[in-house]
Amino acid sequence: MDILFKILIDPFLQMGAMPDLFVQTIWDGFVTGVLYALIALGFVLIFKASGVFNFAQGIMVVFAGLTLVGLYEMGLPAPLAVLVTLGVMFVLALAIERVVLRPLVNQPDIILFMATFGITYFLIGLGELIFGGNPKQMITDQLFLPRGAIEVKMLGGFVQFQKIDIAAAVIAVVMIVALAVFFQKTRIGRALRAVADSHKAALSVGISLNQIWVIVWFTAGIVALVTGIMWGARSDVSFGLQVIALKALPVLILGGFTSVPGAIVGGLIIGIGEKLGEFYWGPLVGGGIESWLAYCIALGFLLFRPQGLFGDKIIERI
Amino acid sequence: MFYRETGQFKTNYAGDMAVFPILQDRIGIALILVVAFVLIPLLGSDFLLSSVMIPFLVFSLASIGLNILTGYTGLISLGTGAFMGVGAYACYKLTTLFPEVNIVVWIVTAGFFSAFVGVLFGLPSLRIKGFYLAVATLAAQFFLQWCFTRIPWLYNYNTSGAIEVGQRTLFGMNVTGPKASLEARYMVLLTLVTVLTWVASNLMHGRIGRSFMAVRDMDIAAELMGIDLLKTKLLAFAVSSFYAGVAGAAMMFLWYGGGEANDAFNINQSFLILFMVIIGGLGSMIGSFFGAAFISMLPTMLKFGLPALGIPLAGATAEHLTYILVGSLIIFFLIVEPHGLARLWQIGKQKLRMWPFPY
Amino acid sequence: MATCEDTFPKLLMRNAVLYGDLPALRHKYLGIWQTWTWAEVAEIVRAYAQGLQDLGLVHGDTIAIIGTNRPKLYWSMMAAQCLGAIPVPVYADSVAEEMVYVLEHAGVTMAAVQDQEQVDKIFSVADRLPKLKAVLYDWGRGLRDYDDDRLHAIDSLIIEGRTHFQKDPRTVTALSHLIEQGKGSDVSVILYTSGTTGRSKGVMLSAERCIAAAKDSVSFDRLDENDQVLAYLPLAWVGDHYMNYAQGLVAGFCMACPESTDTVEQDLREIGPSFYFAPPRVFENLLTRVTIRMEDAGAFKRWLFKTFIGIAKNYGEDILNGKSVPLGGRLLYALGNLLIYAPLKNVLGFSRIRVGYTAGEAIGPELFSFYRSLGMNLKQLYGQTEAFLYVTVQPDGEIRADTVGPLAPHVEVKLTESGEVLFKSPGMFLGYFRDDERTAETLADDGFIKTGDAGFFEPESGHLKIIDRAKDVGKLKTGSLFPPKYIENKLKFFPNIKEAVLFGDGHDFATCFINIDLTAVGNWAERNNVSYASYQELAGHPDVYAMIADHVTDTNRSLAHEPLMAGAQIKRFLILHKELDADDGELTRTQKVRRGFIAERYATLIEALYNGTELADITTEVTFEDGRKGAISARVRISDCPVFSHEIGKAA
Amino acid sequence: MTRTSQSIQKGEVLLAVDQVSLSFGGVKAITDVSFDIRKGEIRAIIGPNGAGKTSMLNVINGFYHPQQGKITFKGQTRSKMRPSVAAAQGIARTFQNVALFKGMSTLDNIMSGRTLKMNSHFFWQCLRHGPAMAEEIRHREFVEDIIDFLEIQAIRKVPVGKLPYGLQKRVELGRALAMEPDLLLLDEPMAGMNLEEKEDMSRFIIDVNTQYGTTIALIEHDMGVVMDLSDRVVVLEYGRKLADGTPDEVKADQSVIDAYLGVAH
Repeated sequence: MDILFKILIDPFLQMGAMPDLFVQTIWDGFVTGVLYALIALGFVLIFKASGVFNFAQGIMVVFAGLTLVGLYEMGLPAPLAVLVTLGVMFVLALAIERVVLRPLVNQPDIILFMATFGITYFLIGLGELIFGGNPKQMITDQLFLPRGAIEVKMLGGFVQFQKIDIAAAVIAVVMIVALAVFFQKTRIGRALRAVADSHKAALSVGISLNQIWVIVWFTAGIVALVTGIMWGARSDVSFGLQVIALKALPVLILGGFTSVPGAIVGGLIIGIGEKLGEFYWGPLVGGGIESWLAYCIALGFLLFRPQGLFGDKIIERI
Repeated sequence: MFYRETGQFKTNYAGDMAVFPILQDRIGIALILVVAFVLIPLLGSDFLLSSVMIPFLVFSLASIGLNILTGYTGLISLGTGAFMGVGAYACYKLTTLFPEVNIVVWIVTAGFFSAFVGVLFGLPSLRIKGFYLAVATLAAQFFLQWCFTRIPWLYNYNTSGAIEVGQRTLFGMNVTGPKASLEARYMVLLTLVTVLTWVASNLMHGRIGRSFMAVRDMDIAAELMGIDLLKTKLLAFAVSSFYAGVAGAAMMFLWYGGGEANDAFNINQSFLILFMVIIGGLGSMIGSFFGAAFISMLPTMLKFGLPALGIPLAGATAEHLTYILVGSLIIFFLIVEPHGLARLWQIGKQKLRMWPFPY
Repeated sequence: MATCEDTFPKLLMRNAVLYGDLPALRHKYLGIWQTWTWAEVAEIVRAYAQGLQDLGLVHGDTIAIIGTNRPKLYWSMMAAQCLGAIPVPVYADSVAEEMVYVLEHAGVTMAAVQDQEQVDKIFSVADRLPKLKAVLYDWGRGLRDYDDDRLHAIDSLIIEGRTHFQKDPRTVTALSHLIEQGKGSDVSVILYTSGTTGRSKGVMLSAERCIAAAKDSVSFDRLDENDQVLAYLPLAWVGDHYMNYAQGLVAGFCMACPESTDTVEQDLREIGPSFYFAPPRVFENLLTRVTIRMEDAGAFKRWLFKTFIGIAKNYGEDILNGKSVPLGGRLLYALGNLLIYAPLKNVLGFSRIRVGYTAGEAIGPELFSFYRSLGMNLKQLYGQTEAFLYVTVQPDGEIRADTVGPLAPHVEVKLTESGEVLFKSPGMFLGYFRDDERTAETLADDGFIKTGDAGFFEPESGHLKIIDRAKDVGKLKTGSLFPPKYIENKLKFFPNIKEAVLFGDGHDFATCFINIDLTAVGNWAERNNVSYASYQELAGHPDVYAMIADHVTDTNRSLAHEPLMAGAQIKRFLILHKELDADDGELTRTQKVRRGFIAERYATLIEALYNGTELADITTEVTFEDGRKGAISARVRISDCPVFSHEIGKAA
Repeated sequence: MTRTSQSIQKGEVLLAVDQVSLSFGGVKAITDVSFDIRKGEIRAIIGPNGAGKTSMLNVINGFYHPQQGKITFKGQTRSKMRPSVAAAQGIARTFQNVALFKGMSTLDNIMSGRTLKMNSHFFWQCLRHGPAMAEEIRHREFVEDIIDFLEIQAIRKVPVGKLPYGLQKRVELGRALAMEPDLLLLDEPMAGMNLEEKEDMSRFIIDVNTQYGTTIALIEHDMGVVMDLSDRVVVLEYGRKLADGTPDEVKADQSVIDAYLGVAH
């Protein structure tokens, strides 16, 4: 009885008791969610266009971030560093297309999936080899990202909004919009959408599959870079990030592997959900449940909608 | 080329359905067993035993487990590490609660615990397919890992928060704990692996194996033939997790000799074993061994091999290089032979049987 | 004891006692080698015989045996012989029309057949078989709803026989008695020879003679109850009846029946016979396929194969013949044996062959020595259905490609001045069934039998050399000797040439038709991406012509080296637009060329060969698989070839 | 080999489809169709593409669940049923585009058809001895009969993925036969076959029917084949029943001629 109270009633009483804290939690969750969404986004781009379950997206985030900081430390001015990093991401996309995707075309999904593991390992090794394994500070100021926090007095308490978080949210929104435009308006964008449906269609637009792969992987690279910067700015740039990046996966099952809006909504649900869970229910079981709550949310969700949030119903045929 | 199959004919089904119908294969297996059971323990250096054979055997067991699930039944799982963990902790609790019972018994029994947990986390597999399922199994990975670290009861409230393997004997000989000799641990492990491999291959050659593969190849047709999908998939999860569990227990008690979940049973362990299965060859017993050998020995080979080749390495750099190499090698192998080392082996064998003809 | 068995049933009963628990018969059926011991076979055959008797089969009746090599058909023969009835094996692949002649002529009262296909054939001509009382089938698929009371399953017959035995035990002794009474002098089997000319003749063989002959060869090759053979040759052919049936019963070795016609190779490999018999054609096709498969191998393997086959050519036969060979040679050969010969024989299923025979036709020397050089004890024999096979045979150590060896034990031979071979042998036949006229033709007045083959004894070795059919050996206008088959065999050794038919008798030079080997040439075409839709198209292809022309030229060159044959070199040849086919009567059922028939059928082409034209049109009627008839017409190109003068062997 | 289902005698109704309607999210696939299949007959279901033939089979063996109507099989009426249950009750089928287990050999494919009949204990399965092996052998014998019946001995151990299409179809038939079905559903058994293969296949179908007395319902496009093979034909068009009767009756039916035969020839 008591335990039931602790689980079912008490948390909500707390929320009611301290609404400011509640809002705070929601906000934190929201921001984390946005960042999850960003990682998931890069993933969806690739899965849509090349059907590859790109496990390496997480590490690409770290790698991008590291490269940026690393280049800066080598003395490049920040803006230049950004450009060069973009260049690196492009080269990476090229390389992956040449070395991995092209030879493995028409192989079963699981094989490509494993290949992305290979990429992950490779990038971890490379990154550490060049920039060393220890965490780095993101060059927030040089990138003209705001620091500090705004304290808003509301609901009989103070809610703290980190400027960087706000920036993150804004930038994320901007980028999503940008992508949307890119997909809707530009020729390449349309081609990419076509690919998602059928490869022939893409060719009819007059772009080779290989080019398309390079483009999506590069786009994913850009997204990764932005994400890397944001994450970095909030905590620091380190390989620990890649485990957190795994959180993108439950987001994906929630949203469906192929749906951009799904990625975003999913990200937010997971982000907020796990923060609330951790904050209000975590203590009951000794905390730290962030590590798995996301997956369980997604899992429970899947059982009722196997096709994900935005997927269409699957009709099996013979 | 070494095969002389002329005149090897079967006059009954038992003979025809034998796992190794060809005489030369049976001889080969016998030789391997002799080497493993006699020569290695007698002549093998400690290094060979501790850093090559024991890890190899433990991983073989684990990859057989995962192969049954992923290779034979077509269900991808990223939770193997966790299921190994369940085995390890179950064994730890059991042997601390009943120290007098022989440790080997507990190592095997531990398997049943992880089998049970495996079934629980296998339940979604009826509705979820492919990568969705893979991700779902991550839930198992992280949840269980969390349990291992957050539930002190599991590690007997050790201050270290880790499993501490005690002294256990078999036939009056130390087989676990610091005093246990490498040879003893190796022999126990080897026996376990041999027996369990035999069992697994038996299962896969019979009705159960066929229904697994049926589900893998064409689940709808399988269902229309009266194969109950849920039962079959859960059974696959159970068997698979059993092997993982035993592997986990063996890892803790016969190899690591104690340790902490976040190092031993983390997500990377799961991935590593998935590599082994895929590099080794999906749906192939021998593939599991190849994969385990390849992945488990690679870092060791690099660590000791490169300096031997005159490439001086600082520990850290070696670490990084290993990562790069492993990554590239994985991609390389996937490109050369997506069906894994087992397929290479198969082709080679076929060539030998058909020699001098090419096919 | 060994002397008194003068019939096959008696031998069977003897084996049941002597080798009771040893395997008598194996059959790859339902995926495994079902095995019956001699005791079991004896029991089954007795029950079967009883069943037949109850159906009304009596002494002197003839019973047709139609189908592939299956135990129940062999049992049918044995069971029939128990009752003194005469089995008449018939070629299973003959079309109903052809089959009915034999059945009619033999006046069969029963037929034991393999399956629905054969049953249908029989019933389709039943009205012409007045005496037909019963049709027994081995494999019942599709026969379920046939309501013809003449139709019985062999199985059920055996069971009925058993129940009959149980019901009244006296029948058991009665049957034993019947078997005992069987007279060796009675006709034991009638084998219809698909004569190379005209209608086939029923060769009557008596049990005692068959057994006498078989005993000779069994002791000659030291065959015993531990040997094993694969029975895959047509039941109706003397080869199968002698090698497997007669020798099997005499020696008590185990006979294995393949699972189906398209698994023979695999089954051969599984069984690994110790005694093997095949007509040259089989070895020929095999070698062709070996060559083709090796061509697909990697460069290194091909090199390895070439080199060691070369080494085998040099030393192999000598080693086999026990001649002295330099140590180096022996070592190389041993290495080759490890790397190539043994594995190759293993893949072909020849590893265990102790004695192998080829007969029925002359075998190309290179072909022959290829197998010998691998260390396979392949020998030649010369024989005839009328002789119940053996006339001459090569003993170990005296093996040569160009002779058929010295006389077989207890065989007498004499040559007419025209060179025709006459013989007397232990197994010689009683006469042709219901054909005294042709029996008389064949028998010389002194009781010798005319073979119709021309040959001569090589003075130094005393080996018999067969040149050709006596009536086929002709003369060119130039007066030089013209032995067509001799030359055809040379041609046929080229993998690309499947069949060759020579003409020249009474002309001033030799010419020939060629049939290309579709597998070999087709494979060549693939590798040189020559595309073709049909045999006809491929046969007409200029590159193919060029290739064949080379082969013919080579043949001419080798002919030029032989004094007797130098005159008979081929000046012109053409590649036929269709494959010669038994269904069209161009080949016999044993795949021998019917020269005369072909000469008529393709008269226009022969004319063209001699009147110097480049192209000739031809229309021929063909019979399709399902027996339908149709006509194909084609324009065939004719190509010339250089000939060489005998002395130097250069282009004249 | 088929245990002829207990109560029902030859000629009596084995399966009755009654007023069945099926639709996918508004799209009507089948609109109240009724017909029956009598024990021991060969029943053909024909109709133009998209007439709902395959959907009909899927309803019969429980893969699709009709919104209305009921199915009576061996006297038991049901509206919803899991495919595995239908299989257990004795309904087997083959598929329009071969649905073999690509990774397995011909033998294993057909063996897997015996799964329902095998029940040796897991423990023995682990040892692959005693009961397990005995059972394995028993069913191997059974399967070998089918292999012999279908004349596929030569490909017994070949992975089905490597087989030509015609043979795959034959193996699939074998797998269905291995289930000893009372009712055998064949979905276009001769699609994409050449003349010779078609002749073979129809011979096998007839032999199965006569030899084992198996009731067969088949979908086929080749009119000639259908008319030769089947005892009775039901014609569907746009998910509705157009005609039902003996081949001759159906051939004579005007609506059929207009709708189908007309366009076919």
